[in-house]
Amino acid sequence: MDATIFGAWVATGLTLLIFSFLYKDNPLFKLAEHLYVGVSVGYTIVKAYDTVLVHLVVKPIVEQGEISLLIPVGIGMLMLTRYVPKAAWMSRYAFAFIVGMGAGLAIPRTISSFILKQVEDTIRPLLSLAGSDGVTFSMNLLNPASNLNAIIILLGVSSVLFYFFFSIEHTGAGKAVARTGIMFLMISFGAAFGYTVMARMSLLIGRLTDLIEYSDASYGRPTIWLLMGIVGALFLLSRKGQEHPPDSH
Amino acid sequence: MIFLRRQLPLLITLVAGLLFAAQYYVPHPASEQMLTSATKWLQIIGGFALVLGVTSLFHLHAVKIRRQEAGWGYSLVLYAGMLGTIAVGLWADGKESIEGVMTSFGWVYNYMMVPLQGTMFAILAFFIASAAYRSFRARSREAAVLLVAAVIVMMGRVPLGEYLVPLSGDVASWILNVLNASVRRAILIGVSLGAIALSFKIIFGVERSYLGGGKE
Amino acid sequence: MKGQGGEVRRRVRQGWTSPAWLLSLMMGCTGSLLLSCLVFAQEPISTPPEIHVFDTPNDGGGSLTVQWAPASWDGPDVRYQILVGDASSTDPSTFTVMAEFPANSKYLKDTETAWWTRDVDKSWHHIVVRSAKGLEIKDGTSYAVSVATMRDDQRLFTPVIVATPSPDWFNWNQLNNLIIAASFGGLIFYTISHAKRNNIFLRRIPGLDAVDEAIGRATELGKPVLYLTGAHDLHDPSTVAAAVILGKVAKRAALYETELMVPHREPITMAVCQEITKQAYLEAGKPDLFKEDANFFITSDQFSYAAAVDGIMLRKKPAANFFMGHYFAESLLLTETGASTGAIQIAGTDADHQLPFFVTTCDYTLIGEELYAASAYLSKEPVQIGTLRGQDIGKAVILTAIAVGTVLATFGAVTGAEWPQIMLDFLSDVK
Amino acid sequence: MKGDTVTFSERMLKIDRRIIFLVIGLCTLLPLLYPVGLPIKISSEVRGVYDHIESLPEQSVFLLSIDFDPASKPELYPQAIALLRHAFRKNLRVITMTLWVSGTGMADQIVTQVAKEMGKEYGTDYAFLGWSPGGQAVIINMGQDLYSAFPSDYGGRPTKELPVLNGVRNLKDVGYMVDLGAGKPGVEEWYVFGKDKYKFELGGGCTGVMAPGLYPLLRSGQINGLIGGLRGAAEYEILIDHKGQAVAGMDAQSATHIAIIVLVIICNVFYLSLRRAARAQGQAG
Repeated sequence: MDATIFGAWVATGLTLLIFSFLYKDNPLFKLAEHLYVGVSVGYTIVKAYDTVLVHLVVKPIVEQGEISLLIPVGIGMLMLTRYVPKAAWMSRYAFAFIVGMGAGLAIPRTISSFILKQVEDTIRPLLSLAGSDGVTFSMNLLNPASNLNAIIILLGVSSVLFYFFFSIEHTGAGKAVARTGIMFLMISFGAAFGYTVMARMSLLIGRLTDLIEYSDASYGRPTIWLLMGIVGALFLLSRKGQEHPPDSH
Repeated sequence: MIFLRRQLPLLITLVAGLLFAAQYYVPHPASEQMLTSATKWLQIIGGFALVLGVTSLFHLHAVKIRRQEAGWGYSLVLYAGMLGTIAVGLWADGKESIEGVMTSFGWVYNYMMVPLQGTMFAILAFFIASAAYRSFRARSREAAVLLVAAVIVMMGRVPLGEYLVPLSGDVASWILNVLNASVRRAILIGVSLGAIALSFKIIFGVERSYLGGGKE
Repeated sequence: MKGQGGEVRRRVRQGWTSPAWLLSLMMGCTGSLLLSCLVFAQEPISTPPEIHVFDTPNDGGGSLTVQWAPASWDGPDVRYQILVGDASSTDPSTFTVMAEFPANSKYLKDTETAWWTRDVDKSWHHIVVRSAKGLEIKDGTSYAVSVATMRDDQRLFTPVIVATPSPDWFNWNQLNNLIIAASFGGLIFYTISHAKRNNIFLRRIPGLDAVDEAIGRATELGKPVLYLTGAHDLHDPSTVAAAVILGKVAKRAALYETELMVPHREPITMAVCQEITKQAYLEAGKPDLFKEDANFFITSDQFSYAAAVDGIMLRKKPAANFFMGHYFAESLLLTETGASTGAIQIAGTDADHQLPFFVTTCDYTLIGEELYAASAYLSKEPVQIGTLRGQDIGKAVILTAIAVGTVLATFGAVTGAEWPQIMLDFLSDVK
Repeated sequence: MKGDTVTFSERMLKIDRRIIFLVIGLCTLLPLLYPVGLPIKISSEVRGVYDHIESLPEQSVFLLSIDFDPASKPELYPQAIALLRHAFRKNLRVITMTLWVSGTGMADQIVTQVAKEMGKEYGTDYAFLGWSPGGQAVIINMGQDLYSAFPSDYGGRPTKELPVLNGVRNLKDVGYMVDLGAGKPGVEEWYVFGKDKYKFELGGGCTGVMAPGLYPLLRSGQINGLIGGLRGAAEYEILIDHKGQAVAGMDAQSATHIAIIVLVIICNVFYLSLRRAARAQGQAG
């Protein structure tokens, strides 16, 4: 059999096995789930071996004589001492280095990218000087840079920042600000909600597009045959399950 | 021994942290050269860390198989999938395709890993739908605001929604670009402050849970 | 100096005859033909009266900066050339042309600089010369630099100035970044040490009251309480917070003598939570009610875990469900089933992508940092409290900066004054 | 009468969820089988990326980082295809790579497929650098020295010998960079560890889940455009006038969204009627 056609059958079968979770958690789903974890771990190991060991370490050392690359290899090896209980403490050196370096790299860059830049963009003139017209106030909601939207953004940023204040009681005026903050938060969560729904639906559309493609006669209609097979298997499994009810837990 | 096991790692963190935080402000070629080499190292160490991360599963499932715990058959499937993929991968030189022709490793990737991983998350579409029907309720004023905003964005981001309610597209875009952006900005600033505080605590050894691994 | 000027003029004529110059002039002018209005054409041009040539500050070396004051004839029909040559030579016309541009471009104001690194007005011309084809600018070598003003057939050179590029050890443009980093870092350690010595006020987190209510209701109904600690292990602050809050929930459950169930995804977290639960029962004075199997391990697989917990919810119908810690896509599977059984559900997570689902399916949700705050409030751990306090001060400073900045920016926009910008520079990211 | 509504609402809310699953399955399947082709409006976020690529002169260096794995394939795969078609059509020098190990095979397949379709030659018109571990470390290292981060490309050829990389020393020499990110490392990391220091122009593409979180960066100009999810991909396909998977999926997307909206509304109608009934009962008792 052609590798593509065989592939179509395997891909369809695995897709349907995962979808069987919709009926309920069942051994077929568990089988596919474990296979998935195994294959992706195997894949990662192969890639790490090929990219790191072959292309980033061995080749440069052998071909260019970059002996200094043995240092990170040594640090990496220290990391693997986690598997040897007696030497596990040596892995701390490796973690100390990468965590320390990561923290150091992050501090100034986070300040520049997410604090200075974001504060800079929030500070906008609330009125603008438009040529000879003198002072104006632009109300266009659809232009995110308009004065009205600048005020709304300012309001949103400050009230939400205030909501996450923990050393002040939310009473009096603070209560009003915190309530504004929570409303802004909810609208943003709503937007996130809408977008997440969109994303999940897109994933389903993607999978179904593949299944539709594989229901074609040129592949031997794996979608249809395998769907029938899996429904049958689930039916048998549920019959078997009824004979031996699972104990609780 | 205590120095080697406890204090030296903290010292390494301190030095590495301060050095690479300071590097940002120093444009001198010497400092840039240090950054180049160190990030190259980090890349290689990252490879080892990746292997360390995925292999924690080895142990867990090996124990299950050895003790023949409930569901050890699945662990066997996991092992088979992993070893099979590694064998095929090494056979194919770790390449999914060579000169545009798919290898057997590419086959495992395209016809096993891609559908499995893709479908894992596609099933969520169904659960969102059922939750939408059964439990996305306006329990409070806050939840009501959330749901209204969600409905507007869902309408405004698809052609049919814009066709049915032409205004929804613009309103959704305003929600995203102005209201949502302002909230996300505040959250980003708050989270960044938290991240910077955590980084400082790590560098100066106040926070050391990352060390873990073995008793003192 | 004077002699040099004469030399310059002669060279200009020579330059004019060179076809290469003709070509470049034509290319430059065609684009702006329409713009070359007569206003400037009448005014005679001369060389810039004052030019500054120096090693580019705050950089890694290999470049020189040239600055000069704007002139009244700066317009699209006049062009400037930057010429660089060997330090020993004095004749600019033999230099390599490193840049050529219309006279109404390349101002200091086009570049992002802070006032504390500027010596001249923002309206000055400003250009950084780096290695180009024909001439490599090397650190430690001196170079002679001249600026030529050109219009039609005229090409006037400024006197030659010699400068030496070199790398620098500090980027002064990032001074504000360094000050912010150092003061915020100092602040965090100050607040932590302050919290060790003093009591710091933390506001009551409303969600914690809801916890008592929910357990009370479970007791009334005689049903169990379900508590989940999330997907991460104890290295994650959200899991630590979940474990701390478990202590409170367990204590309350012990007092009310309500059954507690804590299914786990991670063996080490389970062991730690077992200890916490035991301790809570001890503190409540009910150690005999503590059950070892209140904390139990299910599986580490995301969806299988969710399915198993759903099964527990459907069978045992707990009256209160708690979801604390970090969650991924399984959150929806869990909370939906919990909602359908009619349980009171309380969530607390820093997983922002799951928050919308928790808010709509749970009765109460601790949002993001509220989870950490609730845990700090309960544990009274000085490091946690101090960090929260430090972050609060940081937020207060940022809020103040935004408020003051907005007032200044508005004032600046309305009056056209320049000084507000000087203040705002400190809040900008300039490099 | 009131009692009837209560039981009806309660019963309706408790129907087997597998019925809902079926409804959603059909809402997705039917439009895919029988497409309608509703018009798609272009948002300014997506136009930002498109316009920037349009404005680039030929032979500019375009870097595309394909940072997602098969889990996000339906959303980001069409984006990658559309962007590459656009870049190849503009005769840009295309460099591609990935920071996500499990995305390597897919990235390779995408690049090879589009290049073949547009008749481009490996090495002179485009290159695929493959995957490298370390996430942010790779970004910084590329900013310092691209050849240190990727000494060889996906096929094992030394990157220094690829003509497409002529004159490119590091990220500073990149004309435009677009990151298609499904998480971490993604667009945020490319800004913080890349653009912040190396000053290349950056655009973003991401999954729907990530998109709302990137708006602050879009507003502040830290990224100059944002392609969000399948909808963003569909807009891009319209812009380059080459309809593909994303446009084809838009009808199904419409149908499922409307279905979800209807479900949410029904849920709340029942919920509110239940609550009102409970309150009335409470007052009576």
